[in-house]
Amino acid sequence: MSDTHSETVAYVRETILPPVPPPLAETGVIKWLRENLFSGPLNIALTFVGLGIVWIVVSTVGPWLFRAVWDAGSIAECRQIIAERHGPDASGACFALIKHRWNQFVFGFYPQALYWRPVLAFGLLFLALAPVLFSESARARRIVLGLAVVLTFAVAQALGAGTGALLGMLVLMLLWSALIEMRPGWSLLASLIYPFIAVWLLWGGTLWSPAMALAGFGIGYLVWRSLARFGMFAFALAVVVTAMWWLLLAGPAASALASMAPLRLRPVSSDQFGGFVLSITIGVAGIALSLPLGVILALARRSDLPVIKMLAVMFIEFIRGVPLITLLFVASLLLNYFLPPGTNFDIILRVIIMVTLFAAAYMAEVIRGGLAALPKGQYEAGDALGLDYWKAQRLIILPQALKISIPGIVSTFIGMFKDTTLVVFVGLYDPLKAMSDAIRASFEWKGAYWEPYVFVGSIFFILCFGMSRYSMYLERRLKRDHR
Amino acid sequence: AEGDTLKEVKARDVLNCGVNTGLIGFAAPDANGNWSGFDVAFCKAMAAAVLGDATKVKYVPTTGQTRFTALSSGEVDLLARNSTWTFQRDTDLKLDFIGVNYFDGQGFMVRKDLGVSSAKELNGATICIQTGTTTELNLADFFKANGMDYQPVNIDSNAEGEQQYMAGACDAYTTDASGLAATRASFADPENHIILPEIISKEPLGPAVRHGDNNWGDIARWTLYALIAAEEYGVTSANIDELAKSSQNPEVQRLLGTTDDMGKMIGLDAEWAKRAIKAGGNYGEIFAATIGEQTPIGLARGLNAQWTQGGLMYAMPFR
Amino acid sequence: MVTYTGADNPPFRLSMLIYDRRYRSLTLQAIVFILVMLMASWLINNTLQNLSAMGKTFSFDFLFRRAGYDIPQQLIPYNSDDTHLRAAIIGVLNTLLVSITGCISATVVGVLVGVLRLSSNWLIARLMTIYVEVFRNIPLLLWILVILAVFTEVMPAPNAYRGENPAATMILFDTIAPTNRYTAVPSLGMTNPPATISLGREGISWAFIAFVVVIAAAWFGNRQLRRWAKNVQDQTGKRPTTWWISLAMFVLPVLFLIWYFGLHLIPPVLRGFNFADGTNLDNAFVVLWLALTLYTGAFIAEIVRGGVLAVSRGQTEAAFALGLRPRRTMSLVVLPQALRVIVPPLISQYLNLTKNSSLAIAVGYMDLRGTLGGTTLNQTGREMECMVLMMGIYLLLCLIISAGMNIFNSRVKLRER
Amino acid sequence: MTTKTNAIPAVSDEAAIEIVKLNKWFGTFHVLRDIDLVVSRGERIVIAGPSGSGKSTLIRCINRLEEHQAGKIIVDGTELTHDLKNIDKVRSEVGMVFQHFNLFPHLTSLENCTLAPIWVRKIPKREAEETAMHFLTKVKIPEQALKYPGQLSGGQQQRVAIARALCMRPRIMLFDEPTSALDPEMIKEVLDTMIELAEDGMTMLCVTHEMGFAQAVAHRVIFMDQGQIVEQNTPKEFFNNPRSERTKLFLSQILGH
Amino acid sequence: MTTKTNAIPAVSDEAAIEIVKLNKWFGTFHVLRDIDLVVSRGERIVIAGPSGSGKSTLIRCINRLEEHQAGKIIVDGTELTHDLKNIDKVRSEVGMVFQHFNLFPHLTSLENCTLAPIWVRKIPKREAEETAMHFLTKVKIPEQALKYPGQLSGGQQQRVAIARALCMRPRIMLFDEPTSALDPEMIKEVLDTMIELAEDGMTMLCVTHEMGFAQAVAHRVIFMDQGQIVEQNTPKEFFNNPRSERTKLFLSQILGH
Ligand SMILES: Nc1ncnc2c1ncn2[C@@H]1O[C@H](COP(=O)(O)OP(=O)(O)OP(=O)(O)O)[C@@H](O)[C@H]1O
Ligand SMILES: Nc1ncnc2c1ncn2[C@@H]1O[C@H](COP(=O)(O)OP(=O)(O)OP(=O)(O)O)[C@@H](O)[C@H]1O
Ligand SMILES: [Mg+2]
Ligand SMILES: [Mg+2]
Repeated sequence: MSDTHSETVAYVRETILPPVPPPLAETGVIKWLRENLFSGPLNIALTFVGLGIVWIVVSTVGPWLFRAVWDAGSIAECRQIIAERHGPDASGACFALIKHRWNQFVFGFYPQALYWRPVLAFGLLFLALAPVLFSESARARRIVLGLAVVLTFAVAQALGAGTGALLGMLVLMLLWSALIEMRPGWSLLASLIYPFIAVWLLWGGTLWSPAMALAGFGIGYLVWRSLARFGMFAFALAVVVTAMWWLLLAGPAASALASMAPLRLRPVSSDQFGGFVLSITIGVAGIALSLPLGVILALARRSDLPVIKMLAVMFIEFIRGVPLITLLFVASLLLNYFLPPGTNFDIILRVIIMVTLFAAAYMAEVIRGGLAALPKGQYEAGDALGLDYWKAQRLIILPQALKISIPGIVSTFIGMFKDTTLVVFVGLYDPLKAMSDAIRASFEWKGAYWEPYVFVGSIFFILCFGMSRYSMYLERRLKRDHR
Repeated sequence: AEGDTLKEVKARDVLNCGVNTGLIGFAAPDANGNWSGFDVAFCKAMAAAVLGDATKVKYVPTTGQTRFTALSSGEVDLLARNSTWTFQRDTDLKLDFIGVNYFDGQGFMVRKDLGVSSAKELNGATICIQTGTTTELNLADFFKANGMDYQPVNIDSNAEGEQQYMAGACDAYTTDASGLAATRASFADPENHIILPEIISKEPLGPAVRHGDNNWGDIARWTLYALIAAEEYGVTSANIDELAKSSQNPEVQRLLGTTDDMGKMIGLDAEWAKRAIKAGGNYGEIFAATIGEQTPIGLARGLNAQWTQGGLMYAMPFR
Repeated sequence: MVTYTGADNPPFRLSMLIYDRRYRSLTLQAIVFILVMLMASWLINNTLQNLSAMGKTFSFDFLFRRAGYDIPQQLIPYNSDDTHLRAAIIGVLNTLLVSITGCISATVVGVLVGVLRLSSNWLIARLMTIYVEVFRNIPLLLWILVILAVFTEVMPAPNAYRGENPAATMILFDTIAPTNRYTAVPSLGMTNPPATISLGREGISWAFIAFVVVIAAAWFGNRQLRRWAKNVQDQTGKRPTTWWISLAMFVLPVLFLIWYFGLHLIPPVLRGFNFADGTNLDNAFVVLWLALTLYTGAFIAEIVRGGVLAVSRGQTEAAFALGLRPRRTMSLVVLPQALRVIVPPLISQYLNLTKNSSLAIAVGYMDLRGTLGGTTLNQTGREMECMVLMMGIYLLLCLIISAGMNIFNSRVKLRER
Repeated sequence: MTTKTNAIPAVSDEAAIEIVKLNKWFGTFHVLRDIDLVVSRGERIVIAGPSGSGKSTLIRCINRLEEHQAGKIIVDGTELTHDLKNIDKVRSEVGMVFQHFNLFPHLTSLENCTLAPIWVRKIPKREAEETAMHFLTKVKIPEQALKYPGQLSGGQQQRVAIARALCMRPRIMLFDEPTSALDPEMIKEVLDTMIELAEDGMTMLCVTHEMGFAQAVAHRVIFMDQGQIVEQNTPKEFFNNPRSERTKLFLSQILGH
Repeated sequence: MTTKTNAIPAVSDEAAIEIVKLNKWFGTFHVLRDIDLVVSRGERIVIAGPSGSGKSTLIRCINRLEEHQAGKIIVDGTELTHDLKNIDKVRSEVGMVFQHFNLFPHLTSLENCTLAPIWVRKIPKREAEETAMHFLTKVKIPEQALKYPGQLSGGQQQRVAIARALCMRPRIMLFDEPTSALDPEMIKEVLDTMIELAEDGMTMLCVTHEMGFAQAVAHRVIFMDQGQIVEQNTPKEFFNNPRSERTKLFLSQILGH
C-alpha cells in the first residue's frame, strides 16, 4: 500500500532552474524608499517628522554657519562685515574669535614658544599606549605609530618648535617606535616610564626630579626581588624603602645630579595650564593613576576577607554616591585641612588626586566585572600548579581580566575626560567655560556665545567619539576571540 | 596657620596672590596669560616690597566660593580680590582686612527704556545677582526694608551676569557700582543703560591676609598706605628715584627709606616702599592706569580720591 | 549520626599567624585594619590641628542662624529671615525636584529614542543615532551652557509680550509664555477653597488631600478591576474590556472634585515687570532639567536599545509562530525579558542624573549644592561642616535610589540553573 | 537511533498544505525557486538538503515568518496573503518547533505552554493548564512543569517546546532541525517524542538529517538544493536508490559522517 | 578504545597518599563520608560512580582545592592541614588535569607549561622551556608549542594540560574526567597519552568512565556512591564480577549507553 503510494510521489528534477532576478518592485531605489521610509502610515508620518526636524536644524544653523566670518579683529567688526555682506538683520558665526584665540582654548596660558612640549607629550602618549591598546593587530598598531610620529612632528613644526627640539623629538619617537616593533616586551617598560617623561615635558625643570622619583620604584623593585623569598615582608620592606627614598634621598640626589648635568627644560608652573592641555593632563593622569588603585580595590572587593572587603565596598560606594563636583570642592576647600599643618600643594595636583580617587571607584567596578567574567577553572588551575595568590593574580587572572575590561576602561575614561570640564568650579581654566568666559571678558569678544561652544564642543566630540569607536572595535574583537 | 608668612614667602621666592578669575579692570589674564588690573597691581607692589621683584607673583584665580578658604588654608599669602570688609568675615572667618583700597557701594543698572529712575521702583523686578557675595545679602535686606518683592536670577560669574542682563533675562543687574560701571562701559551701547542713583550698601573693598600673622598683616597694610601716601606726597614712579635723592620732605624721606630704616621694623630692608611704589606707581597712578577715567572702565575717583581732595583715601602717618 | 568536631587542632604557635590559612587571614585583616585606622586618625588629627590653628571649631550651630539670602525657587515657604537649615532643606527639595522630574522625562526620552533607533524608518533611525552620539560624546556642562544660551538669547523678554502689537505671542491658547527668564504657565485657582490644615508655616489644603485620596482610591480600584479581569479571563478565557471603566474611575471623581472646588486655571498676565498670577518656572530649573533630560536620555536610549536587541529574534519568532500579535508579543515576551537587561544600567543612569544635578551651579539653580554647599558655605565659612553634610545627603539619596531599584531588579531577575 | 519500523498509516486525500510555484528572494538572492508541493492531511514529510539550500526558508514561509514574493501558499484552505486575519488563522493552525527551542526564559514550562492558548485561543486558565499538563505528560516531563527553561537540559527544553506547540492543538506541525542543537543522548529523547506524535497521525513537515527518523515515520522525503526540490521519494527508495547525482553525493556525505 | 593489555607493573609498598576517615560537608550536605584509602607509590587507581557521588570532590581534596572538615589526608608524608607551607608542598608534588583543561588562554602552550616551573620552582627560563618541550614532545604535540590554546582542538588542549602538569615533575597525577568534554575522535588521543604515562609508572588517580582505559592500566577500580566507597577491586573482577547491587546497576547503565 505504501509502495503504491510511493510510486505517485517519486519525482526527480532533471534540469536545475537558474536563479532569476526578483520582480521589479523588489529592487532598486523604489523598493528601498518603500521599505525604509514609506512602509506604512506610521512610517510615513515619522518620515515627515524627521524631514521637519532636519529642515528646522538646517534652516536655523545653516545660514549662521554659512555666513561665518573668519577674518576680523573683534566681534563688532564681525557683525559689521556680516551686515555688509548679507544685510543688516543677518546673523552669522564669528569664527574670527577662534582664529585669534584657538591657542588659548588648546594650550591655556602655556608659553607660546614651548607649545611643542605638550604636543610631544601627547604624541608620545600614543607610543606608550600602542603596545597595550593595539597589541592584537600589527597593522593597526603600525598605522597608529606612523600617524602619531608624523602628526606630532608636523604639528610641533607648525607651532614653531626650535630645530634642536624638533631633531630631539624625531630621534626619540623613531627610536621608541623601533623599540615597540622589535622588542615589544621592553616597550612595555618604556610605557611605564612614559608618565615621568610626560611630567618632565609638561612642567619642565630638571629631568632628574622625575628620574629620581622613578628610581624609587626601581629601588623598591630591586629590594623586593632580592628578598623575594621572605614573601610579604620583602614587599613591605620594599614599600618602606621606596617611601624613605622619596622622602629623604630623592630630592637631594636630584639636585646633586642637576648641579652636575642640568638637563633642564624651562619650568612652566601649574597656573599656566589651561584649555585642553589641562583637560587632557588631568584626564590621562587620572586614568593612569586610577588603574592600579582600581585593580587593588577590585581585588579587595572580591576578597574573602570580610574586613578588607568591607573597607573596599565602603570606599567605592562612598565615592560613587557623591557628585564629582563635591569631590572637587573637597580638593580645593578641604584637602589642605587633612594634611599636616604647613603642607600645601598645587591645586592641579589636588584635583588630580580627587579625580583619581573618583575614577578608581568606577574603575574598580569595571575591573570587578572583568574578574567575574573569568571562569573559576582559571583560579583552580593556578592553585593546582602551586601559584600563590599574588602570582596567580599577576600572571593569570589580571592579564585576562584587564583585557576583557578595556572597553569599560575606555568608557570610564571618556566619562572622566568629559568631567574634567568641571574644574572650572574650583578656579582652573578648563577649555569650555573658564576659557570662554575669560576670552569673552575682553572688550573685543564680549557677546560671542556660540562660537566657543561650537569649537570646544567639536573637539570634545571628535576625541570622545574616536575613543568610543575604538572601544566598540575592541568589544567586537573580544567577542570574536571568545567565540 | 600662624607661621611666619614673610619667611615662607622669602624662602619660596614667589608671592602667592589670590585674585578674581577674571574681572576686567581689577584682575584678568590677557591672551598670553599675563595678569593685569587694580588688584593685580597691589599683588605686584607687595612682591616688589617683599621680594624685590614685581614679577615674582603667582596668581591664583579664586571664585567667590573658594577665595576665603584659599587664604585660610595657606594656598595664598594674600587675597587681593575685591572682597568686602565685613564684621563677620573679619572675625568669624578668621581673616584680617588690612585696609581699604576701593570704597564701593552696591548699585543697580537697568535699561533706559524700562522707564525706571529709582531703585524704589523695582518692585516685582527680576534681578541678576552673583551668588555667594555680600551683594546677595544686601539685596535681600534692601527689598525687605522697602517692603518690595523681587525675583532673583542667580548667576555664577560676572561674564554670565552680563550675558543674562544684555539678553534681557533680568530687568536689573546689581553688583558693586564699580563693577556696574565697568560692565556698562564695555557695552556697545552704554548710553542705553543707566546706573540708578541709590547705593544700597557700603562696600569697602580691600586686600585680606590670614588672621594671626600680625607682622605679615603689617607689611600688607603699610604697603597699601605707602601707595596711598605716595600719591598724597606727589611721589610717582617717574620721579621716585629723583625724590629719593633730593626730597627734603621728612615724610617722603622716611617713606623712601632715605633717613629712617622703617623697613627693619617689619622685617624688610629700607627701600621696600620705594620698590612697591616703583612697581606700578602710586595709588593714583594705579587707579588711572587700570580703572580710571582714561581706561575703558572709566571710573571717577569719587570716594576714592585723597582726603585732601574730598575723598576717603587717608594714609596713616609714616613715622 | 556521628558529630564531627575539628579532628585535628594542633596547639597554637606564633608562626601560625603567617602560615596557617585561618590565622593568616586574620593577621592580614588586622594589619590592614590597623593601617586604615592609623591613616584615618592621622587625617583627623591633622584636621583638628589645622582647625585649632585657625581658631575654628567643628560645630553645626551655624545651621540655626539667620540665612539672610533669598532663593528664587522654593517648594515650601522660605524667606531671608529663615535659618540656614531651612535654606538647606529648600536646596534638598530643589535637588529632588530636578532629579525626579529629570529621571522621569529622561526615561521617556530614552525609551522613545531607543525604540525609534530600532525603527525600520531609515531617516528616523539615523537622526536618533546622531542625537545619541552627539549628546553622549560632549560634556554635560556644554549642553547646560548651550541650552541656557538658547533660553536667554532666543526666547523673548517678558516685555516683548507687552503692547498692542506684541513681538511675541503666548502659546497654547494664550496660557504659556516662554520668556528668557522663566516660562510662565497657568496656576491653579479655586472658587470654593476648602479649609487648610496648618502645619507650622506650611499649610496643606484639604483640596490637595482630597485629590490625593481620590487618585489613590482610583489607583487601588483599578488594581482590583484588573485582578477581577484576570480572574474572569482565567475562568472563561475572555478578558473583559476594562479600559473605559478604569478611565472613568480616574476621570469622574476628579471631574467631580474639580467642579466641587471650582478648580480652574489662572493664566499668567503681564503685570509690572513680569508675568504674575500664573506660575513662573525659573529658567534655571527648566534649563537644567532639559539638559539633564536630553543628556541622560541619550544614555538611556542606548540602554533600551541594547535591552531590546538582547532579546533574540528567536523569541519574537516563536511568539509569532504561536499566533501572538505583535502588541502582545511585545508586552508578554519581549518587554519582560528586556527589562531584566535594562534595569541595572538604568539604575546607574538615575544615580548619575541625580549626581549631575549638582551642575546646577552653572545656571545658578539653588539646589543642595547652591544653598548648603554654596551661599551658606560662603557666608558662614564652615567648609568642613557644609561639605560633610552635603556629601552625606547626596550619599543618602544615592543609596535610597539604588536600594529601591535593586528591589525592583530582584523581582524581574531570571531564574537559571 | 530507535528504528522501530511502524506501519505507515494511510494518508487522506485532502490537502493540508498546497504550495504552487513559490518563489522567494532575499534582496537579489533567489532562495526558493518554483517550489510545488502538496501535503495531504496526515502526511509526514522529511525535508533534507545541504546547508543553505532553503529548507528553513520554505518551512518558515508556511507560517509566514518569511514573506514570499511570488506563487501561492494555501494552508488548510486559507491562502497566505498580506491579510492579517488569514495569517493569524494559519498561525494558530500550524505549530512550529525551532532548532534552538526559543522557549520564553521568563516563564515556567507550564506558563510557556499556556501563554498562547490563553491569549490567542482565549481558553480559561484552568483548562489551558490541564491541556498543558496533558501534553507535558505526553512528552514525558510533567515533573518539570514548574521549572524555568534555564533549569532544564537541552532535550527537556526541546520537549517543552514541542508541548508548547501542541497546546495550540495545531493540525500541522513544522519542525526545523529540532535535534541539531542537542547532545547525542538528548537527541533520542526528542526523536522518541516526535515518533509518538507521528503515530497519532499528525501532519508533519520536518527538516532533519536524522535518517533513522525519516525511515521510521516519513511518507516522503524531499531533497532540496539551491532553492528547488531536486528529488522526492519514499524514504526507502530515497535512501537505497537515490536517482539524482546530487542526492547521491549528499547521502554519501551524511552517511559517511 | 585502545585496550592494549599491558602487564600491570608491581606496586611499591610505600604509601603515596593516605586518606583516613575523610569527611566533608558542603554546608549541611554530607558529600564525603568516612573515606579510607591508601594509594601506594606507582599505583594507578580509577574512580567511577554516578554523577554527584563525590568523585571530583575527593580528588580535589587531595590537593586542597577543597578543604575537608574531618579526617586526615597525608600526601607523600605531608599532612594537609591549614598550614600553607604544607599545602604548597603538596601542590607542587601533585599534578592535576581538569575536565575543561583550564589552560591559560593568554599564554602559548609553551608558556602554559613553563609558567609554574619558572615562578614556583624558580627554574631558569631556558631550562624550563627545555623541560616543557620534552613533555610536549611526549604528548606528541611539540609543533603546537607556540600556538595559543584557542587555536588548538580539544584533544590537543587536554594534552597540553597534561604536559603542563608534568612539567612540575609531580610524583602523583590526578585526573578529573579528562575526556568527558571531548568529542569522540579526540578521546583516543588523550587516553593514549595517559596510557603512556601509566607505562612510565606514575602514581595516578583518575576519575573516568572509560572502561577500556580502566581495564588497560588500572591496578584498582574504586566505585563511589553517595559520598562513600562502595566497592573496590581489580578491573577484571570489577567489570566481570561486580558484587554490590549498585555497582551492577551502574555498570549496566554505562555499558548500555
Ligand atoms: N534573512 C535573510 N536575509 C538574507 N539571506 C538569507 C536570510 N535568511 C537566509 N538567507 C540565505 O538564504 C539561503 C537559504 O537559507 P536557509 O536558512 O533556508 O537554508 P537551510 O537550507 O535551512 O540551511 P541550514 O541547513 O544551514 O539551516 C542561505 O544562503 C542563507 O544565507
Ligand atoms: N561548591 C559546592 N557547593 C555545594 N555543593 C557542591 C559543591 N561542589 C559540589 N557539590 C555537590 O557535591 C556533590 C558531589 O559533587 P562532585 O562534583 O564531587 O560529584 P561527581 O561525582 O564528581 O559528579 P560528576 O560525575 O557529575 O562530576 C554533588 O551533589 C554536588 O552537587
Ligand atoms: Mg536551516
Ligand atoms: Mg565531577
